[in-house]
Amino acid sequence: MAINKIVETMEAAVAGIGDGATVLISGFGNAGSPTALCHALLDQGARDLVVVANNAGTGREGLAALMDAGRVRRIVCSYPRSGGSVVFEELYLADKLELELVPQGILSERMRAAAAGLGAIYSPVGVGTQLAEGKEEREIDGKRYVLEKPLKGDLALVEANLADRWGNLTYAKSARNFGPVMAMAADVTVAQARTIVGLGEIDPEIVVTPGIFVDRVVHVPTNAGGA
Amino acid sequence: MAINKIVETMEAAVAGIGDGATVLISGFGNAGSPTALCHALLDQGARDLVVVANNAGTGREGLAALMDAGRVRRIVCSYPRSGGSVVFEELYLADKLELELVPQGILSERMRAAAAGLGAIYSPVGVGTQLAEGKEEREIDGKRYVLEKPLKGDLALVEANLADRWGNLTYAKSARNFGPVMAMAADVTVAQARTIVGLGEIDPEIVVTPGIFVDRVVHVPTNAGGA
Amino acid sequence: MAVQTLDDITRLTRRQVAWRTAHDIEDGWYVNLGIGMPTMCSNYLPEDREIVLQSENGVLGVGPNPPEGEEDPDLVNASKQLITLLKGGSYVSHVDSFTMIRGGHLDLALLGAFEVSEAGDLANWTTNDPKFPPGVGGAMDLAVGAKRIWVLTEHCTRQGEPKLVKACTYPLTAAGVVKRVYTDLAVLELGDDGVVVLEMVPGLTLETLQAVTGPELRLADDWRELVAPEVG
Amino acid sequence: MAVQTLDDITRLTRRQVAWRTAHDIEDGWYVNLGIGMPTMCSNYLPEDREIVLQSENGVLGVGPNPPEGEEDPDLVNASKQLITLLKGGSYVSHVDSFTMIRGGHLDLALLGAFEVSEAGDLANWTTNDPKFPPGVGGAMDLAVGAKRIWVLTEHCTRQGEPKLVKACTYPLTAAGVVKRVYTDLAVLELGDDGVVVLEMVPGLTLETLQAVTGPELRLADDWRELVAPEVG
Repeated sequence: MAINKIVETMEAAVAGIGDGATVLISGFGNAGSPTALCHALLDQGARDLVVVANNAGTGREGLAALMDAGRVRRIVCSYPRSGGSVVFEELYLADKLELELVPQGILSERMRAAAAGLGAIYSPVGVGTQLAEGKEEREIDGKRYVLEKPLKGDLALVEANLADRWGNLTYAKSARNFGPVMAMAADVTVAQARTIVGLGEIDPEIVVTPGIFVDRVVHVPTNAGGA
Repeated sequence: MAINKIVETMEAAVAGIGDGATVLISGFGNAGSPTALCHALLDQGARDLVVVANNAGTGREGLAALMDAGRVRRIVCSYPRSGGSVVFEELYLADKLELELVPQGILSERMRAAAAGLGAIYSPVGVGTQLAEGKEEREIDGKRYVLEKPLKGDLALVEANLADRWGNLTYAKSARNFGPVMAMAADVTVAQARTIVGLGEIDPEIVVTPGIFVDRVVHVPTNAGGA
Repeated sequence: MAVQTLDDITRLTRRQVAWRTAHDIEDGWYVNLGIGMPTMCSNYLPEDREIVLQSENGVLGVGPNPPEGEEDPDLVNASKQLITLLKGGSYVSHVDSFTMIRGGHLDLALLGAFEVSEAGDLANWTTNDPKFPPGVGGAMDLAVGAKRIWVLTEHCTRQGEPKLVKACTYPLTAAGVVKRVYTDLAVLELGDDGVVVLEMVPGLTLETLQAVTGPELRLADDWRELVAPEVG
Repeated sequence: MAVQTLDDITRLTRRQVAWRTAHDIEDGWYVNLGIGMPTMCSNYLPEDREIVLQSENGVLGVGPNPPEGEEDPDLVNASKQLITLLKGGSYVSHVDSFTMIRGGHLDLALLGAFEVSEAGDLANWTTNDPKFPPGVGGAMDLAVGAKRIWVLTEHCTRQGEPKLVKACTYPLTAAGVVKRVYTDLAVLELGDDGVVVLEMVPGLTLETLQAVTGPELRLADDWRELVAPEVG
């Protein structure tokens, strides 16, 4: 037998995701957004999702399409409103979507804490602000910190450049962003990869996400910045 | 003016290190050990050092030479005793060296916490054991954790493969080990690099330690596993 | 003689504020540029200095805008603008990017503001207006993580109210972090001595500036005229 | 009939214990091998399975020992032995390596032991002997982080005392983590049903095994003979 994480269909890529799942979705704006996987998740039908992503989608594609179809109950993000975040704004103002706003670095740091098996971390970010309300505060060596809990996904959807059958991944330029940490922080990680290569064709020095963190890979040839 | 972190002498590489400094020294066994920098630090003369390293040196070279010369007051490591750790054993049994034993993954995780500006982390490692004695314990979501403090260096000495004048680094195979985290976790990071290349010659996708984390680079052509 | 009003004064354009700020960024610094005026600073960095721009989405060594036809949708800054990468630049994961930021590895972060208080408190993420869903982005991480925080802002709101205030009324981003403020009227330093005016645009008097500024101002002994060239 | 003693029994060699253990590692698993007998398992992995070995110093996809003349001092495992890398393998930083370990990403860690208790407590890092400075390495991280912990050990100490005990006397590495123990006499499972013997070497009786084992043993209904080939 051989390890083969490559699946042939978009359906297989997102099979088995249940209602209420927490889904980590990579990308910063359009760069690194796993648009095709978002549409596969839309077709798959899971509802009542909690989505963790830096932004809340643009236009009516990808994450925005999932939200537009009413599949997302809550979004955990740092910067929901940006050029073209029309679906988010409609739903938010109509009170049809919960928003948990997290400082951007703490968003990835909380996912990293989950990936690394930590119980919690003391963060210097947001101390004394509205975003730290209700969070435990503590002084350590003369500086104040707030307690932040790990943020773990049932599913992570990431957009990669190269991939092989072991699930090793590289990323394209700034499309790397949340891919590595989300791949580490979910029970099931699915990558849409622009190019599938043979095992050993990715230089072991340049693998960014080792295959141990990846469960399924599906080939999605073009991404062009998420469009 | 141009950023140029490359220094021409071993003396310049370790200039300004004071007595009592905490020094992070990369390497796992001999792989990735910055032997030449350890000797430079010996020549430089700083005393009363606290050294953070995975192992406590082998033979009488590198870190072992520093210890042998009585420059190290305390060593923070996970696995001091291994084949050839003669200097450590002599000093430890003669009560001339303090030992702080840290579980290996927590050694790097504590340095990462310092690098990332965290106040502390809750770790699942060592709970209820002798190594957690005196540490705050806490239950989070039904699981027990101990509070671990950041571990920051005044100086980090790392062994790199390629380097450029901005301080960008790559490593050689498993000699990578503690290099990336130590480079991030010290006030002053010095790399001995096997090859110095022109700016732009390291593919931006394969830089492991970006230059922002590196202060000085010195060319040490051969390493051959630290020997 | 009539009392001076701001109508008598030529303010700096947004580009000129960016130009002025850029000239205080020192050789060799690692700098993060926030959305808006801060990002415009990248066009005006003095050519005799090597300054490394960090973009929190995971780019170190941000270069100028790409020539037409050479845009790469995979290469964007935190404002989602298309950029290039300098020689010596690198791509990093988001976690590593914020390790740079929170761990004190950046020499400077330039941010925008709704309000800055005399104690250096910064409010720049929400006005609590229910019609505008809030967004914080990396502002809180940058505000507590970078070695220096400088703010670029218009001196007054559109309604003519001071943005430099005694105490912030909007929700804080971070307390006591802002060290310098660059506006279309002045350059001001915030410190133990209170708010010190380092530079003012030509013709402006301290009294007129004081009238549109919350905290009490003190003119630096070596204050200078704030003169910026026409910049495109 | 005389009472059986262990002198009547042919024990497994250390290599045979490694061989036996290796055959329980499933296709596709990610596995960390501790120093000693665990590391020897890499020589006996069934060829029809693809198993990915992790070495905590920062290697994923450890291959066989290098041919003479092709050793690379930069390529070592956590035991500091010279290794090779399989196709598909990768090098990672120490932090990322322990993210794999502590974050529950490994299917299995194989460890040695001074003592294992019936509750699955593991003691394998120090005997508190002042003449031997302690070393913990990655044992505590692995013990709490991997999905499964199996121990490989001689069944008895050199003095003939049980290493599988009711309660550990040496300082713990972690509590309640060991699920299976492979010894030179038996394969044992630790669980809610107590200690269950899955396999025993030919000729060994439960009574004889019980005599060198601390906790009470129960023989599995489907227990088998533990037979290993000569392995080099």
